[in-house]
Amino acid sequence: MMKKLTPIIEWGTLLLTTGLVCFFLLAILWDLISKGSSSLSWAFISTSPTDGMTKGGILPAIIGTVLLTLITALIAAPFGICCAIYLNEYATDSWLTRIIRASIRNLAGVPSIIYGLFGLALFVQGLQMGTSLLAAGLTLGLLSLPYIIITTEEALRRVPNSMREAALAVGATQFESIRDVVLPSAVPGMLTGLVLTLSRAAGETAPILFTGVAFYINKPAGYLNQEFMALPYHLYMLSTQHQAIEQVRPLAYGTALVLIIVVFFLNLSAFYIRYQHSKHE
Amino acid sequence: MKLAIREKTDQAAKLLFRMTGLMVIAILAGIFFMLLWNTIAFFLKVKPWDFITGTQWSPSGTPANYGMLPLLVSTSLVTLGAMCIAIPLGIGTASFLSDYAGRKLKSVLKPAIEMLASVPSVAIGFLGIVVLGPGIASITGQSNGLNALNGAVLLAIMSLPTIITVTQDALEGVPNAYKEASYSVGANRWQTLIQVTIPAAAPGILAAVMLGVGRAIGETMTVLMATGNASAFPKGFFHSVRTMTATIAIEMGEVPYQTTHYYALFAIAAVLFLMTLLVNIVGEYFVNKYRKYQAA
Amino acid sequence: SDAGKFIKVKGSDTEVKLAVSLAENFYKVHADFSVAISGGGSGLGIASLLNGQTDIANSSRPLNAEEIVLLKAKGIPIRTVIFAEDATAFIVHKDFPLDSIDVMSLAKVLNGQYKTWKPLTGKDIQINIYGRQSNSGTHSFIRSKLKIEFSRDAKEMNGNAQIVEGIKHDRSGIGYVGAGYILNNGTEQPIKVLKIIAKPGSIAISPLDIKAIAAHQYYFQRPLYQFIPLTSWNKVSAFIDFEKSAAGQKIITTSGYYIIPK
Amino acid sequence: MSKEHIKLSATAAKLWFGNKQVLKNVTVAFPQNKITALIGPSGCGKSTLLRCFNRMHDLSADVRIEGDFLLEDQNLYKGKLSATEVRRRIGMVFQQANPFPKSIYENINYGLKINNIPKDQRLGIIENALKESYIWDEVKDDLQKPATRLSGGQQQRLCIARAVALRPEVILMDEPCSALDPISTAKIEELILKLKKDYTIVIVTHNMQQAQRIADQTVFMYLGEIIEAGDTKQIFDKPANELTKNYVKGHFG
Amino acid sequence: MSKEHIKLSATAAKLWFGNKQVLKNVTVAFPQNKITALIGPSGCGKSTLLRCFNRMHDLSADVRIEGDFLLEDQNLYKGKLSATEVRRRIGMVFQQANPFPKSIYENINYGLKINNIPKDQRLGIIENALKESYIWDEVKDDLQKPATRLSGGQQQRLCIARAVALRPEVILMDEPCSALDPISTAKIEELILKLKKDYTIVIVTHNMQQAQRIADQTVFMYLGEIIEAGDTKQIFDKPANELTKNYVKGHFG
Ligand SMILES: Nc1ncnc2c1ncn2[C@@H]1O[C@H](COP(=O)(O)OP(=O)(O)OP(=O)(O)O)[C@@H](O)[C@H]1O
Ligand SMILES: Nc1ncnc2c1ncn2[C@@H]1O[C@H](COP(=O)(O)OP(=O)(O)OP(=O)(O)O)[C@@H](O)[C@H]1O
Ligand SMILES: [Mg+2]
Ligand SMILES: [Mg+2]
Ligand SMILES: O=P([O-])([O-])[O-]
Repeated sequence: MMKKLTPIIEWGTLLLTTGLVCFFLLAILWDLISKGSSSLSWAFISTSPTDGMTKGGILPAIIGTVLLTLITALIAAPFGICCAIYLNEYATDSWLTRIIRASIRNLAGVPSIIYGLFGLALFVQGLQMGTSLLAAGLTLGLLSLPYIIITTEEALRRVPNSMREAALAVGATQFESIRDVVLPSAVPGMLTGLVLTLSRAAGETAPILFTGVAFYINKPAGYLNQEFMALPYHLYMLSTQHQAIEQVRPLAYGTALVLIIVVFFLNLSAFYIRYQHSKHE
Repeated sequence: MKLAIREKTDQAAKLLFRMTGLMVIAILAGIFFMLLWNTIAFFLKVKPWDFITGTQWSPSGTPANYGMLPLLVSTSLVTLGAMCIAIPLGIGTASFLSDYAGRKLKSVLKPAIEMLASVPSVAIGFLGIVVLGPGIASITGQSNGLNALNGAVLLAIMSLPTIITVTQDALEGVPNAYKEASYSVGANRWQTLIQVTIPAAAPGILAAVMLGVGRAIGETMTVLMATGNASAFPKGFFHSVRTMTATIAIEMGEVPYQTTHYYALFAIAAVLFLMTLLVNIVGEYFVNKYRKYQAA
Repeated sequence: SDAGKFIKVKGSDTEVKLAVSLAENFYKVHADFSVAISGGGSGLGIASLLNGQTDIANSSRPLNAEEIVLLKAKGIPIRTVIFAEDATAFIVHKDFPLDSIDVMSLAKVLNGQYKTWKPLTGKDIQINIYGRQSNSGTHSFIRSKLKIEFSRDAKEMNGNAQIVEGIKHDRSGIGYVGAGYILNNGTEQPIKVLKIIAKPGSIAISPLDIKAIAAHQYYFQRPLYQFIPLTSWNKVSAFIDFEKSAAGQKIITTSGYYIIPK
Repeated sequence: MSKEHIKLSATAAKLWFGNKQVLKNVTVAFPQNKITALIGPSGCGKSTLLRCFNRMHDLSADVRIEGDFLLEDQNLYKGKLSATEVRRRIGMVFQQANPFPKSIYENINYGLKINNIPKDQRLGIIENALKESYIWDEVKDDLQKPATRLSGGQQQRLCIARAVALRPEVILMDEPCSALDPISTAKIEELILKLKKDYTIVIVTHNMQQAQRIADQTVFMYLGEIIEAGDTKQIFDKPANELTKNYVKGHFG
Repeated sequence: MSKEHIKLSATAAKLWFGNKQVLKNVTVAFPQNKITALIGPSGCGKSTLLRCFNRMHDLSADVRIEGDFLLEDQNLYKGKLSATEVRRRIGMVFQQANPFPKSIYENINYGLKINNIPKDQRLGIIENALKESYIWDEVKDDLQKPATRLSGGQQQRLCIARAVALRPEVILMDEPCSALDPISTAKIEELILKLKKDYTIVIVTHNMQQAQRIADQTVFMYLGEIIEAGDTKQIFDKPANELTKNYVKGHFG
């Protein structure tokens, strides 16, 4: 009797744990989609909030998040790629590079709220940018940096050494071999890492809390030196700070759904790049 | 001389790349010194001992109290709860993925876990408010479900993907020889998993747990939204708590710069920083140890 | 170019709803101005003022002595505008047995002297206080008005809305919010607003009683301030003018706040 | 092949890894209380065949097996025997000694525990297995020592003890001495010869001398097929097949 | 060694990877317009030596090089020559063909572009290089085809064309045929023989027949030292050194 039961218990346990994990994902998606999709409409994503943010759309928040993510990419991508190039192409195994690598891993583990503080101290106060799109974008850029370095280095590492040697052997300088041969081969991998990192950055809230995000703004488009609305913060605000929380639930659900669609879309495009690339190999 | 220019460019590029490498150190050092500087400024006004052992956090009370113990305990409580949920689930799922699931199932489950990892923390916090909180409230008969338990469940969901991925790597890294030895004395898959594979992968699993803990300690938005944020000394899972991260998030916007309260928040951040640093270093130690062991 | 027409408004959660409505309508007449609004509490607004991160600091309380000193020290001259009047309402669950409460009892409830409702309603159930976080203007207003320290067990909610939400479901809860949060697009929230008895023997007055408010009879009524750094005055004057215009005044009253005729 | 009682056998066995056929119609029989050596060049399928007998392939996803494998008259795959029972009755010793990263004691105890041997009997069985495997004298003073600290030869004897402790009917050995020095090898050969009294033994080896020293019967495999099987002496002295001859003379492999 | 004009040479060259000395006092000379074969057992340092001549070790961190390497009379390391210039003048073909993942045209064009060859001359040079490398007929119809789609032998010839296009003075080849089938190998050998009119060629090979077929001079290395160098015929027929003899007769390596 016991003998027959045990395998069921064993499988049951593992299936249960795995099932629960899947259930979490499905529950999240189901709840957001079932309750959010009714709020979703063209008007919702193409108009500004109205009536004290109890009606209307989320256009300024969408624009804010897009601009913010763009700034993040513009800051973190070149910087991160250069650093990854240094580590993978130039650095020797010295104490200095070991410190750099350790720093990167530790930066990746620093809580995002601490990046927020750093952004506040450095950009908002130190560099006198005030609470602004630029300050928040720079902060998110710093946060994304370690991930971009790690993924880019991984992509560079996969370029075979024979490619570098081929370039050098026809008289290219090391920089030329990196620029003309190594980087082009590494692009798909780098792009995957970049997009995944940006999808993470797009969903971050803590680092922008005190560096520039605003509750409400009466104009959709933003400027670098001005405050902005952002999807994740808008969701936070609608669900905790708004004067009519119950009444704006549908808006909150709609915002959450849009946010998650943006993030998943970025993720899917990363999977797609990865898949396309693996097919070619 | 074109060649000379090309070689100059090469040198300049090398210098630039190297600079960016150094900048990374500068950033970490910058964060560290920013925290240190402000923490020192804080300790000039409040005794470190009072800060660490004080049981009251009321910066705008009269007199102001800067005791971070309740925050520390809250963070620990929520993290502990999260790990109690996430560790068994994570190890179970990772075991299923590495030893039980077929290739097809795996190719569905892996992206699903990556998807779960990418759900933004506000979205999770939001569901904590609208779904889990009311759920907990109605089950336990409380007025609202914004408490430590809610936060713990949500943090568990957030740290699960990390724990699953790293644990799975560890389990799959266990040499086949161990498993075969176990099977050859008549053990079945389950016995092998529990008694041989998991113990052999222990360092890797520990690393996974550490990374999960790091994630949970540092998470802000979810706990800010879901735990009710009462700064009183936490009494249990069914009470509202206020973690270190939530405290910073709530109060940083509303303090005048360069005041004691402002410095106090940096001091909390410094403690948070050290905690995550420690957890990451421990995690990394085990990851490395496990790598060595894998190579052997 | 347009940076000159960019206004940051931060502060009082009590006023944020009003400020958003004002900004929204202001945009209809001044499309060239962009107004960014954040709530968070009066303390946040005043802190932002001190930090140079806002053009208008909304506050539901006056500046305290320390803040005045700090403003002086930092060399930030300001102008103060009182643009509306608020009545702080005490709210309870809609099935709560009492309709009114006197100030003395209220103080004992809020400072934790009464742990249960027994002295007031006869029911031995624990009192749950839904308060605001410490930087809230309302929080400090109630504290100074009642001359108490709040009970340690008071929940510190981040906004008025959260208090309303909490009270809706909590039969033994009591909380305080700005009058603007009672009315919601004309529909009344499913909660009960307690009438306040200022002195033993005097009549109970509701914070929704416009006439009583106009006569300064409600115990917890207060002006709503806007502090503006002098350097921003030119930039924001158009917005202030709009608040004072007929359209602005109408928005204020329809939002549930009061205008005190000078 | 001789007329002995056949303990273990395979009939028309075929095995594919994905699309690659590795065993092609293998029919082979192992007589009771005899040592059979399985020889053949690298990659010919010796290990693959051996692993069929204790169902080690069950765990790999894309393996397909056809044919019949019998222990006495019970079908190892198609009958009522479960995989764990098959593995208990048919023990295995691997090329690389693979003790668990636990104590010497626990290494043997594990199998006993798994197979529900009562606690009070275990110590005796462990001691006995260690003695049978000629390692008792070297380890008796510290059974709690981690098995990984033993020398390669000791580890391999421990693995044999682990197999022996369960009193299997057959012991399969996949190049058990290939990683060992001559002295350890000699000890293990001595042990194998002693074990044959109680067990049926199949041993894969690359060492022709070893096969001749210990095996009663030798089976020569080539490219997934059994080319020739018979008395060891006959296989080495008068191989019938040209391939066998070339192989045992050391011309390839 | 013969009296020819010496194009490339190393004197008292030593090389360490970290603490491990891989080249021990190597002195060797390669005469102009001759093919020199470099032979020796695996791991003796042939590739390492070859790579010294076009400064491929520059990129590795813990490599230390001593001694003098001369192209004509210019020192490759210590003089005014930059690494880039050295590599342009001393071309290299690797064991595994390593075309860029670009079109056939771009593979050759890249080196020309980098080295500032005017655009209008490039097409001619490319065609010429492809013809010189006996691959023109096979690719002339589609120069835009990705080089990775060529066969292994074609790729290797493309790599030779890529080196040749820059008109280097020396071409170093590290086992250029080891990954190729006999037909491709024959084509490349034919090509090498033809190239020697214009270039000085050093080729590492494991194939004794190949060395005898194409090399004018042969150098035998063993454990990081040059054991013997001389006319190919002499090295293979009457080696002076016992080690050389054993090696060329196929007794080890
Ligand atoms: N898991 C596997 N998947 C695919 N092919 C495999 C797998 N295991 C073994 N093979 C292939 O099956 C063939 C037989 O392998 P096997 O290990 O049985 O050879 P062997 O005779 O034991 O060789 P050796 O003497 O080297 O141990 C080999 O060609 C091998 O590459
Ligand atoms: N990057 C390196 N770091 C450390 N040791 C190295 C490195 N590259 C080569 N070696 C060692 O240097 C020695 C010579 O290597 P090299 O590649 O020159 O040999 P080879 O003669 O070309 O051998 P083969 O014929 O196998 O190509 C070898 O022992 C090798 O292990
Ligand atoms: Mg084998
Ligand atoms: Mg070589
Ligand atoms: O949000 P407050 O108005 O209470 O400061």
